[in-house]
Amino acid sequence: MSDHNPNAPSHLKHYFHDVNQQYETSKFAMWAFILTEVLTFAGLFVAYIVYRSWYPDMFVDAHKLLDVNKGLTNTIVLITSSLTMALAIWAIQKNNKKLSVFMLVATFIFALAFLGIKYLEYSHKFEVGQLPGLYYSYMGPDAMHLNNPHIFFSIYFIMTGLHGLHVAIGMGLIAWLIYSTQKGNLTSEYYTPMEMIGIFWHLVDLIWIYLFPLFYLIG
Amino acid sequence: MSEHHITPLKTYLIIASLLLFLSGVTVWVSYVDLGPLNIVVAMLVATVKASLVAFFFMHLLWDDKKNLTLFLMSLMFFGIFVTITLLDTEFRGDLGLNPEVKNPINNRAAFYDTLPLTDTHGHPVDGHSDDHDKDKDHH
Amino acid sequence: MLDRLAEYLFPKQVSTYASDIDSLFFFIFYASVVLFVIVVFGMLYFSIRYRHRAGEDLKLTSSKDHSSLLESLFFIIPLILVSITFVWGIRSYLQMVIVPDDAIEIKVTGQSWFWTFDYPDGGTTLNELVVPSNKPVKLVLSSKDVLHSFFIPVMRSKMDCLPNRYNVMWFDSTKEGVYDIFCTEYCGTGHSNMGAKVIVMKAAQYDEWASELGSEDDDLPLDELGAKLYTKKACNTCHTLDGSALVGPSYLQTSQMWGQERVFDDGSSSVIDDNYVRSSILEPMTQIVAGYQGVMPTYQGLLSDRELDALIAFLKTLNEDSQI
Amino acid sequence: MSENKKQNYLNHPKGLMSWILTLDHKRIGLMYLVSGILFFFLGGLLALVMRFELAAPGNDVISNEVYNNAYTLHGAIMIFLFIIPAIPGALGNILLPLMVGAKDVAFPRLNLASFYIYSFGALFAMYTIINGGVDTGWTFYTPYSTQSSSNVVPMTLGIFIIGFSSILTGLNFIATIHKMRIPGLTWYKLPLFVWALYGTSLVQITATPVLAITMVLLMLERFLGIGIFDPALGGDPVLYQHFFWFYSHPAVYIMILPAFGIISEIIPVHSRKKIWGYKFIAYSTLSIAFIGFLVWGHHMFTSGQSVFSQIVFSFITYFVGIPTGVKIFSWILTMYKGQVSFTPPMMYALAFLFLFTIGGLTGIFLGAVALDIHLHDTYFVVAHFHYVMQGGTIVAFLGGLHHWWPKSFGVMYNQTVANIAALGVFIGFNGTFFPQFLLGLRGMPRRYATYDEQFVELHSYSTFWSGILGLSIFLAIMNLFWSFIRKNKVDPGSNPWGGMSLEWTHTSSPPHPHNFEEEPVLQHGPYDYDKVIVEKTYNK
Repeated sequence: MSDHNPNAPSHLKHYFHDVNQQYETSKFAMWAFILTEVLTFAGLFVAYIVYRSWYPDMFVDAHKLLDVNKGLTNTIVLITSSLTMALAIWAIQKNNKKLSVFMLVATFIFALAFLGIKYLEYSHKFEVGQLPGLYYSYMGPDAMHLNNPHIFFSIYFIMTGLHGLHVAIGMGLIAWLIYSTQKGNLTSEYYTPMEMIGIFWHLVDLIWIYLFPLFYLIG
Repeated sequence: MSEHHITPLKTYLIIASLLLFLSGVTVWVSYVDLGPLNIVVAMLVATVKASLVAFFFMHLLWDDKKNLTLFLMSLMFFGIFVTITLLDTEFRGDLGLNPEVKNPINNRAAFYDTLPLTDTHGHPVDGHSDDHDKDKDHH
Repeated sequence: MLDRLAEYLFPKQVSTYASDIDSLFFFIFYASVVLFVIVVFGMLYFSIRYRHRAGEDLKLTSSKDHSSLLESLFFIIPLILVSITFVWGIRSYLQMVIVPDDAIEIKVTGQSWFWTFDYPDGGTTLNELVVPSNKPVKLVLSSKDVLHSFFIPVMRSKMDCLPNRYNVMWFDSTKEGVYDIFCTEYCGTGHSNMGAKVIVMKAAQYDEWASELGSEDDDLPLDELGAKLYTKKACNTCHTLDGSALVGPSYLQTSQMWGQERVFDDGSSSVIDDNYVRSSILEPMTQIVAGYQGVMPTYQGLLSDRELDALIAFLKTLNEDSQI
Repeated sequence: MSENKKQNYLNHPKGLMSWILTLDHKRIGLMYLVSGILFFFLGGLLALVMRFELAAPGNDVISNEVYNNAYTLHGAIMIFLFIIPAIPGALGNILLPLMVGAKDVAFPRLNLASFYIYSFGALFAMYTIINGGVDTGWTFYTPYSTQSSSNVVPMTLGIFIIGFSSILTGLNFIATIHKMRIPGLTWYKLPLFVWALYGTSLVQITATPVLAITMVLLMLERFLGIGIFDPALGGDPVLYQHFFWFYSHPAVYIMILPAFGIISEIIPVHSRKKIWGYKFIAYSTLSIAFIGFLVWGHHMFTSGQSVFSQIVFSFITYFVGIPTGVKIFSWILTMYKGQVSFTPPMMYALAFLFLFTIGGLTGIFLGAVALDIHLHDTYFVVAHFHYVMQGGTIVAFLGGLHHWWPKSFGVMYNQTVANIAALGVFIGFNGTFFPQFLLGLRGMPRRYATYDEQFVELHSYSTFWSGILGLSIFLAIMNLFWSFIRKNKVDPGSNPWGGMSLEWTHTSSPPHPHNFEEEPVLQHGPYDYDKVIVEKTYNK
């Protein structure tokens, strides 16, 4: 391109005028992506709301089979990881590479802890047969009177499973961020990827903020 | 890119502590019986938390308002989806017409009829000694 | 003129609300024709009147690009038309959902691929709905397997049959006769063969028919009863008598192979005899003839012992020359 | 001759890899175009097989099973592999950056990724065909789709994957339209095709995620029996229909809005006249996109949903009609006091106005609940949506192809043959689908492989004309293709119709690899035929 400015920073793509246009475009697209994420979960929330209104008693009783303590721990873990993620961006804005990497590693570890606790929860459910759909087999004294509890567990597993999948994807992205920040690819001049992945990570937190009361704290 | 807004550290820390505090509140409230209000309170608290995350952690407060618009749009379409679907699922057999259409014919899925009773660990117990098992649990 | 057009476009009007629905159709139809003529005339007139003639110079064209009057008309006129349509549509629809209290209640069950009708005084028919004229009939619909939809064109009415849930429709027929019923929700291989008939008869005749329901066949010889059941119980939807294969094997083929081995899709085989035929009617999914799909529903509970014997007797009588 | 050797995106850079890994939106658009048209032919072939079978009442050509597979694949291929990706993916990709004066879309890599995701999804669909097809209808209604032994899972997986491609394209376009316009190109100076793509993209990113999750739930229902959609397990088949139509009704607008955009370009250019009611057309695009989300229940008027929602859905449905009507009148008034040329694109645009008006008006019949109950799932519905989808979208797509063909590929087709083909499409189409309205009124249900004797006359008319329709479409496409083979090149500076938007005035035909040799400066709006005379520079 004849009009390409040789002084432009290396991260500026040739089809953008300036870095600010590129930054704003990425951010706008990221929010458009968040919109699609919200609507993906929307389908599941609709299923939840419809079935909860059809089976109010079953939902109240089936939720007692979930472990509130693990749920609360996970809430705290995820909120803290959101904070460390935000601080990683804050640190890179201040050009403090070391702190930024430290915060990213912390976020990664919290994410791992979240999945670990989730694993414990799931494995208990697998053991006792509180499984989705036709695999449901738990008929303990606290559940034998329930009307179609397999639907509750289907929705529980699909929603938390899809959320868990997002956590896992987020971990992969954060691992890549740790690598690029450590290598010095991201600086206070150009940290768009970290900001974008940050938004994604906060969305994961945001969805959990709703999942937690809806599954663990039904009145 | 020095022109980007940099949120002060203090703000982040205050927001995070607020979020943790509200998580505690929502668990505490769930043990207080407020009847149908429980779900309302839980959702209100969750929405306050979600707004804190969106406005401060996700920087929506300082961003281009187009981004906020996109986010609000997603909530609006979610609202449309829920509301209109509920217009059907909540109102079948309404107007007092044809009450037989309101509920399914068989409420419980057939596969439960063949499921053996279990104890709290998911191990099958003998169906005939059902009553004894219940007694044991009361001890 | 209008009547002849209606006769050409629609099937007969047999229910009380059919004429109202047809009038709604013609209201929208004429409004649409007017709008359509305006659109097409405007399009042709402008494009021809203002066409670019050969050799004509290119010129600056008019900058007229709006007219508040026209634009508000584009809003207001359609708005009025659709408002009328909406109110009319809903008013007629409410007629179709509010069932009169004195309606006779008949249960309709769809199953791949035939219809079962259970009458209030007991008795069941397959693929033949018999109703009295000038008396409201309420149908309570459901399905045994997948979605079906119960459509009677002459009544202008239709309703989906859902598994594990009831739906309701009703009609009050004004003319005696025999009319078509179609399944309009796709339900698999035999979807297009899932037709039935509705027979509207005078009330007195219906009462007589209803009281005889179920007892009329007692004195028929077995093979004649079987021939009757063959159509009445919808066997003909999937099995022919002339040797050609439909969804299932032809009865003629089974009859000709009597006493011989038949191979099934799992490789096993069995001799064709009374027991084989009986079990393949009652438990059709256990032995599936090689080359066919296992799609037949069970007739357990739908056929008495005598009726089963009748079908077997009928099947044995078949040969290449038999005409039904 | 030396002029023709100029660098353009088709000849520079060279080599297979430069195509496979291209980030150029025009090349990606071309790849979408080729694959889209191949799927169009495949879907069309299936349609002809069906029409052939329906020429006579019995099972004369194919069995019920084959017929059920044919109509399912016809629907799924036409919708998910051709119409939804083809217009935004092909014409949108080629034109959008040119129209807003950008060097490329906002995310070229993502753009290429969407194409490959689409191809990957298409592989699953092709696998479905090879492996024996799928027989549930493109709607996959439960519980039939959870019980059917055909390839429901590969097909739904394919649709799930193609959904991502659709989302990413929409995302890319929205970001491009918002952020990549050249200075001075304000919202009201955008060509209306860009507005249409904007509306389309909004629907794509909001509705498609729900389709994705619906397909996941359907697959899980088959694997695990989760009991959300399967009535035997406590689920509700009507809820499935809500989920499915929450996407699939707005999807109708993903299909028709770009067609509106194309028509809004063709008519002013070929009438050399400022478009009538620019703002009305632009806003009606957005309001149709929005209202489209509120009306899905009119696909469910006989499903047994509550009486309350029947009334609400019927009410809102009519509000789609009003902005659509505004558009049609605006297009017609655009020709008033213009200089109309009967070029092939204009012939398609006029055919569109005729056919789409019928398609739209018959929608009013279906919006009235009482009448819809009689017409639901009959051939009336089949005819209605073919008048909208084929008479509307595909006719507009063909018009758009003819309109931008010299721009995109630098070659000119035989215009006489193109006009004959357009006439053939118009007549063949009406001959095929008008009898189907009458069939539907008389109660002929859809998705029937065999039918009653009473319907035979109209069915055989329909079959006869479908042959003409098929041949005409084939002729139209081959005529375009032939110009490519014959290298019937146009002058690089050519502006054969006298268009005024940036793609005509500021770049060569075919365009430069980076779109514009120098950054374009906006001189006038896209429809200012009252201020500037743009010469037609193509003479042949």
